[in-house]
Amino acid sequence: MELLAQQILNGLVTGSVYSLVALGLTLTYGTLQVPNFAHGHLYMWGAYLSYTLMSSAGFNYWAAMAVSITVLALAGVALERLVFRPLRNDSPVNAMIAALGVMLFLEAVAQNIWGEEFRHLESPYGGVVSVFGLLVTAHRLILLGTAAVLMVALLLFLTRTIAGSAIRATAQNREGALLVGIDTNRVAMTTFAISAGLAAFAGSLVAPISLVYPSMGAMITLKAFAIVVLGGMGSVPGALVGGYLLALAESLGGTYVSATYQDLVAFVVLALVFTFKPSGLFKESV
Amino acid sequence: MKYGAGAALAIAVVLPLVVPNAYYLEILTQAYVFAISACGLNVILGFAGQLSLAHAGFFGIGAYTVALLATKAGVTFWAGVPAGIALSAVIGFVVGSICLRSKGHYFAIFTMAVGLIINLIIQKWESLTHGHVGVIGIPGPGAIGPIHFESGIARSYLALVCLALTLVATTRLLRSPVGRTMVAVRESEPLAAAIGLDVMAAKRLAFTISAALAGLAGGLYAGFIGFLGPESSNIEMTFNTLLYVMVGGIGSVVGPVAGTFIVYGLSQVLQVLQHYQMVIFGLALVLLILFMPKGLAGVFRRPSTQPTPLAESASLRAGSSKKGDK
Amino acid sequence: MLNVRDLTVSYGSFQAAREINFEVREGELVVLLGANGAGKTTVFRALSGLTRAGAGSRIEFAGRDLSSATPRAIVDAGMSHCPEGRKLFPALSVLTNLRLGAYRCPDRADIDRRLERVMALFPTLSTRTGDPAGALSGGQQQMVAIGRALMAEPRILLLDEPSVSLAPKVVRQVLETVAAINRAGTMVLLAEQNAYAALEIAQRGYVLENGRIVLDGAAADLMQHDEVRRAYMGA
Amino acid sequence: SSSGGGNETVTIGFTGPLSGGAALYGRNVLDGLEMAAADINDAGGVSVGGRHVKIAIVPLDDRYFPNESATNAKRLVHQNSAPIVFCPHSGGILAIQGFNASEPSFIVGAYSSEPQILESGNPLTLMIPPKYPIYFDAFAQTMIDSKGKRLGRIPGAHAYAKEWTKGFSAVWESKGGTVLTNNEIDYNTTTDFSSVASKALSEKPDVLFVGGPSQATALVIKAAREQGFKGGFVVMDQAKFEEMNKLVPMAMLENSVGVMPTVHHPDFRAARFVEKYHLKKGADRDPPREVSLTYGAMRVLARAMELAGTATDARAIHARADEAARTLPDEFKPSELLGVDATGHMMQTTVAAHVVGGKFVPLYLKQNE
Amino acid sequence: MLLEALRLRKAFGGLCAVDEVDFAVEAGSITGIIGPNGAGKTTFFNLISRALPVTSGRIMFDGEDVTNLQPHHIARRGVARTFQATTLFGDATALENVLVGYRQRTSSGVWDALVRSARLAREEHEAHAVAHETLAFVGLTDSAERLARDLTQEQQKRLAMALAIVARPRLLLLDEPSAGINADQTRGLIALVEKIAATGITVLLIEHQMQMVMHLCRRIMVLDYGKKIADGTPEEIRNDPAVLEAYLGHK
Ligand SMILES: Nc1ncnc2c1ncn2[C@@H]1O[C@H](COP(=O)(O)OP(=O)(O)OP(=O)(O)O)[C@@H](O)[C@H]1O
Ligand SMILES: Nc1ncnc2c1ncn2[C@@H]1O[C@H](COP(=O)(O)OP(=O)(O)OP(=O)(O)O)[C@@H](O)[C@H]1O
Ligand SMILES: [Mg+2]
Ligand SMILES: [Mg+2]
Repeated sequence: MELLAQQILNGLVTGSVYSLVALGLTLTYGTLQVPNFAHGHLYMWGAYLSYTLMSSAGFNYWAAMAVSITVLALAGVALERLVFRPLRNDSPVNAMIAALGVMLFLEAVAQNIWGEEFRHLESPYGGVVSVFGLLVTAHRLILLGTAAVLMVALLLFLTRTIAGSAIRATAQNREGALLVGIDTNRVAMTTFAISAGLAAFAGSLVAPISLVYPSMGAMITLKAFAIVVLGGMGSVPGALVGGYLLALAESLGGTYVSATYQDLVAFVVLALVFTFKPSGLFKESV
Repeated sequence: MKYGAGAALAIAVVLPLVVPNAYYLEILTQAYVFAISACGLNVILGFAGQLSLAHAGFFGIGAYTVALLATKAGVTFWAGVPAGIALSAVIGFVVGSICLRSKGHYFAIFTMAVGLIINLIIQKWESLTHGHVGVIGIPGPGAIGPIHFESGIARSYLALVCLALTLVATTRLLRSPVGRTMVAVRESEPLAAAIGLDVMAAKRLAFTISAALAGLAGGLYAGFIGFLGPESSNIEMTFNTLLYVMVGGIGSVVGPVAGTFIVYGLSQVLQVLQHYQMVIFGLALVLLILFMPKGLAGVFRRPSTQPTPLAESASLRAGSSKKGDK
Repeated sequence: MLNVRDLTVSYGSFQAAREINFEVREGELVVLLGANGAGKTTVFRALSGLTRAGAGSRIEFAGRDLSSATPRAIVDAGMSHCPEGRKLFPALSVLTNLRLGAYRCPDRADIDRRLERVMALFPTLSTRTGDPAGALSGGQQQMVAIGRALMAEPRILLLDEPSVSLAPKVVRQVLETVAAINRAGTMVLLAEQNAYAALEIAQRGYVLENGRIVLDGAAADLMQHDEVRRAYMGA
Repeated sequence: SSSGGGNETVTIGFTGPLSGGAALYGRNVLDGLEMAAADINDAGGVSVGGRHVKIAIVPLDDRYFPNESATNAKRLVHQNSAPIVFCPHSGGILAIQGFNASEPSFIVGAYSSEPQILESGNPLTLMIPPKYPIYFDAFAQTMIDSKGKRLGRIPGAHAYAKEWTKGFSAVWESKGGTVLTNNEIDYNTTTDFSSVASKALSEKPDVLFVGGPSQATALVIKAAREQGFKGGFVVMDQAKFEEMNKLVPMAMLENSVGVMPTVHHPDFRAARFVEKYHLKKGADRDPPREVSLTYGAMRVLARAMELAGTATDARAIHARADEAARTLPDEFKPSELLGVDATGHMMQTTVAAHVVGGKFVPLYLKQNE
Repeated sequence: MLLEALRLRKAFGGLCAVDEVDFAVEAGSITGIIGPNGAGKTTFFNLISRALPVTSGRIMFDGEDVTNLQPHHIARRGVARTFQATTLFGDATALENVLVGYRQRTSSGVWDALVRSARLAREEHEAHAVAHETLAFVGLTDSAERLARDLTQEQQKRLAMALAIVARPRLLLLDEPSAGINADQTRGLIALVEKIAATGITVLLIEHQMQMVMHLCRRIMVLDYGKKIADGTPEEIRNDPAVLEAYLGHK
């Protein structure tokens, strides 16, 4: 029983990270249909920046995170402007190749800057707290809370405001969007900025409970793709719920089935779902 | 075009004789092998318009078939390769039948999952595949009558012959009614169905052929390298093959071959840069795709007088999978 | 008000519009006639900034030079365009499509008022507001496209074959509404296959052929013009 | 092998992971080689037949993929005429062994403690680290004596960890210990180790067996401690205390057994080596074990070249490796070297460590062949 | 009767797009379907051409139940269609479009392609002949080598019809062939439809252009909210009060 509770808690923590990463990917891949395989590498960069600012420049955790999010948001803008915008009218496969190039580039640059060594960011909230008899570090609780708040805010922004609709309108018919006065270039850049900022946020949150290294984003990218597609391309609630469910499935599956196959859970679930429902569980968002 | 093909063939025939040493020969041979796999991916992606990310999985199936048959059952390379092709094709047929019911991005990510699962099965099924340790001591092709295949040159020619056959086959396919059907499906599924084309059958056929070619490439690879690990079927391998196809030019028959030589060659050349290798390689990819969005083949193709319309590029937009018309 | 001088548009080496001159004066409804491929859509696209006009072209609206303005600036200047091919957002709801028509309008209450007006014009849409636009019938989608253009409450409305795919009864309604909007002060530039119906509500018209304006005049005169009657009215 | 200007150079190849998750490990192995090469060159190079030959290390990245190791090795041998190619992973080594004895032949400098490498009977292999079974007995005995008999297991999912786990578990049981569930996980891709730690701890183990890259292993230990685990850890030889200590305090490592950090190695040669390393890389960086071992191996092979009187003939060099290891002056050794056995294994005294009261207590291991 | 729809129904969620429609089409006729926007006309076509599954009811073609056939199967039995928004293979030439339209009549497969069999050669020859003939029939001989997307609207409509009739269907479904075409060119299109009908192909036509419907059709069905509200000769339809109310509007 205690084990179950502990695993659910662990699942929620990992789930917060998955959801944040998947949410960012939903914006670029689900909505703008840019298969950004470099997404997890933005997450890696976010983690490294926070780490560097804290360990070498003496920033406090939140300040470091804020700077890191800002820098990555700008990087997202640059990425859209320089790489993905020129490819807008080509097949999405082209954008995918470009994303792979960006991914290799980001990883190699990170390795040149920070070396091969695994880094670890010390959270200021290192203490262990007991919640209903379960031992957790304070940082994990903070992670759970901040992630949830941010996600709800973003969900409301995207689904309840006209600015949110403008993003989806741009993706569905760019000329139509131009005709109603939407600055589609700005929308695309904003979308990438939010997406990359979210990745940086997730990376900075996860750094204290995990390791920071150049290839830390590879696996999570693949999982995020699975989550985005399972949740219904472009559906924000789908990505959020999907992230948590996947992490719970992993931690429970890892406990009660076998930890060896944990990484496979996402893909087996996806394969099963699509075998029986070829167009996915959910319709695309409206 | 005719002259171009002739010149390319002449170069390909002479190349193994003039390269300075065994290392170059090895690279050349591997490039031929990877090019076969790229041609396979081109059939499903370029002809039929379906982005399969399970491609390396089939490469791995072909490779492991040859490797395991040889090391565990003493089956020769010559019997193992056809077996590998057959197994890849059969599994490709089954997987295709299931995955192809999904469309666009869903299909791409579905096959990505399938590819990862195949790779993980190879990794984890240790009693059969030796997991991470891999299969060592895979015998290469044995002599056929007076022709021996021990030397790098002989193997290189063997790979070249296989590649040439692949090219002839895919060219004939593309220019036949069967290929036209695939292209029609790529352009518009509802229209293709309305004019009496069996959309599913066409896609499944393309998928099966692409799996078979990946299996052929994998089988050759296992026999030539003599060692096989699970990374032969991982997603990076799929991505690499995709790079070959896209840089070369999607849909054109020889594009993938040129792409393989450029990208694989580039990655070998850049090795000397050590730390900066991937920095440059990543940048090069982005620039290649930015400045040659249609690949090399696009550069040489006579430009259309009309710009491409902004219309949705049909097959990869999951959203356009709605039935019926409007 | 809208003053177009020497408008030239090329697609690659092909000139789809060649040194076109025309104007729409305050309060006017002007028709653009032309066979398929004459260049009507090209003119509309150039006006709303979707296609770049060639060098030397000049588009002036309400005293402002819009020759190289962005589509957004053009919308802000008071032009709204119902395009050929509808260009809806298929996965967004009908309601969101319409609301986005008033994207540049900050006033919520005003948007609701405009919505009501559009719904009154196309009652069929009011039962479908929550459905994705892509699930509507062809004609219903055309209604959404017209509605979306109306949502901007522009100073000039550009309508590129608004009646395509609409049932006869609705065609009449749409044209009547356009006439009414025009009477209320909005300028209209209209391209329409049904030349007769269009000329009936217009004050003036221009005839396009192979990217050039070959004829212009008062609507009543054009209606009597033999060539026009033969080529565009099927008479 | 020779370049202009009278300055003769021999290329020594390296193929290993220099990017990706195992890059640090590859870099460390390479560091030892480069450091040795620099020292040798500073002293004038290798003297063969009266000539002085400098050593140039050419590293190529194989991203831990055996097929790329093989291609790289071919490149190093055919392009650069390298008589020796080092490789730090068993897959790559096995792949390279497939052709290293054919012409031109070259020595495989195998940095891997996987016994299979020697079992293949390759005539030109030099295996550098001790085979891992050497640790089993001492580790098991120490922990059973000090902490108890229930062994929980959270090993990595890679082949090396699997073999280790299997062998160690058998020894543990043979000493009357109980082996609990094997919670194998991928140390390279797991983001959060809490859940696997929770699971292992739910069985109330006295001792936890952990093992993967140092940093990930440290996080497993951290997760277990944070969930209240008070027992000891058996740390597989892949992870290093000195690296783990950068992530977790010594207090968390209390009661662990693992490889002795080079800085705390009781041997006087090791102390001297550490000093030298500090001079080169700065006092804040301690040499990882890979550096000291590959440094020694490069020294041995350079000496073997001198003894054989050739810098290019791999067979001749390999034949003198044993003699070279025995006769290598102490100042060139990072620890005690006993020679190279008939299978090509470099023999050395091996010392492990038991963390007691924040100190590394040496555990002397029997060289049981 | 060539085609019969029996209590045919199609629901999208709560919306009944085609509601219990009974309808029959006589072989050799030109029949029209009209109705307000969203009445279910296109959906009716989608059901017959099997692009959408039916909710209930049956479809009989040439006396056989074809309700559950796949789209390509019904096409091969002789039901061809055009789409409301002109749909073509834009990046292919007009000739290539028509060639692929003929594919359903040929049977050479992968093997024939690989060995270049005699059958393949024969069929290719035949396909080219038929394709050129069809292009000539619709008046596009001169445009055979042009890309479909470079053609004018009207030429595209003609090409769409060529694509539909190249395989000699028995029933041709035309969805708003005149949309976006001006009056003058509409006359040419009317002539083409008559010419197609004269070759023995039964035509079923959706149109909002009243002159065209009234001119071509001997019989017209009117749909409204998915229901059949009238079915008769042009004269009867023109004067039917329900039709006037729902569709034509009071004059
Ligand atoms: N994107 C484009 N690329 C190339 N040529 C184009 C493009 N758009 C239009 N054209 C060509 O420009 C000419 C004018 O086209 P346009 O669409 O403006 O005509 P139109 O008068 O609107 O015709 P319709 O009545 O068919 O709508 C035509 O010959 C057309 O083929
Ligand atoms: N895929 C779909 N999902 C939901 N509703 C649909 C779908 N397709 C059509 N409909 C609805 O079914 C009804 C009938 O549509 P249909 O396209 O058949 O009309 P139509 O008679 O062809 O109209 P038009 O003359 O405007 O083309 C419409 O209300 C439409 O919104
Ligand atoms: Mg037009
Ligand atoms: Mg319709």
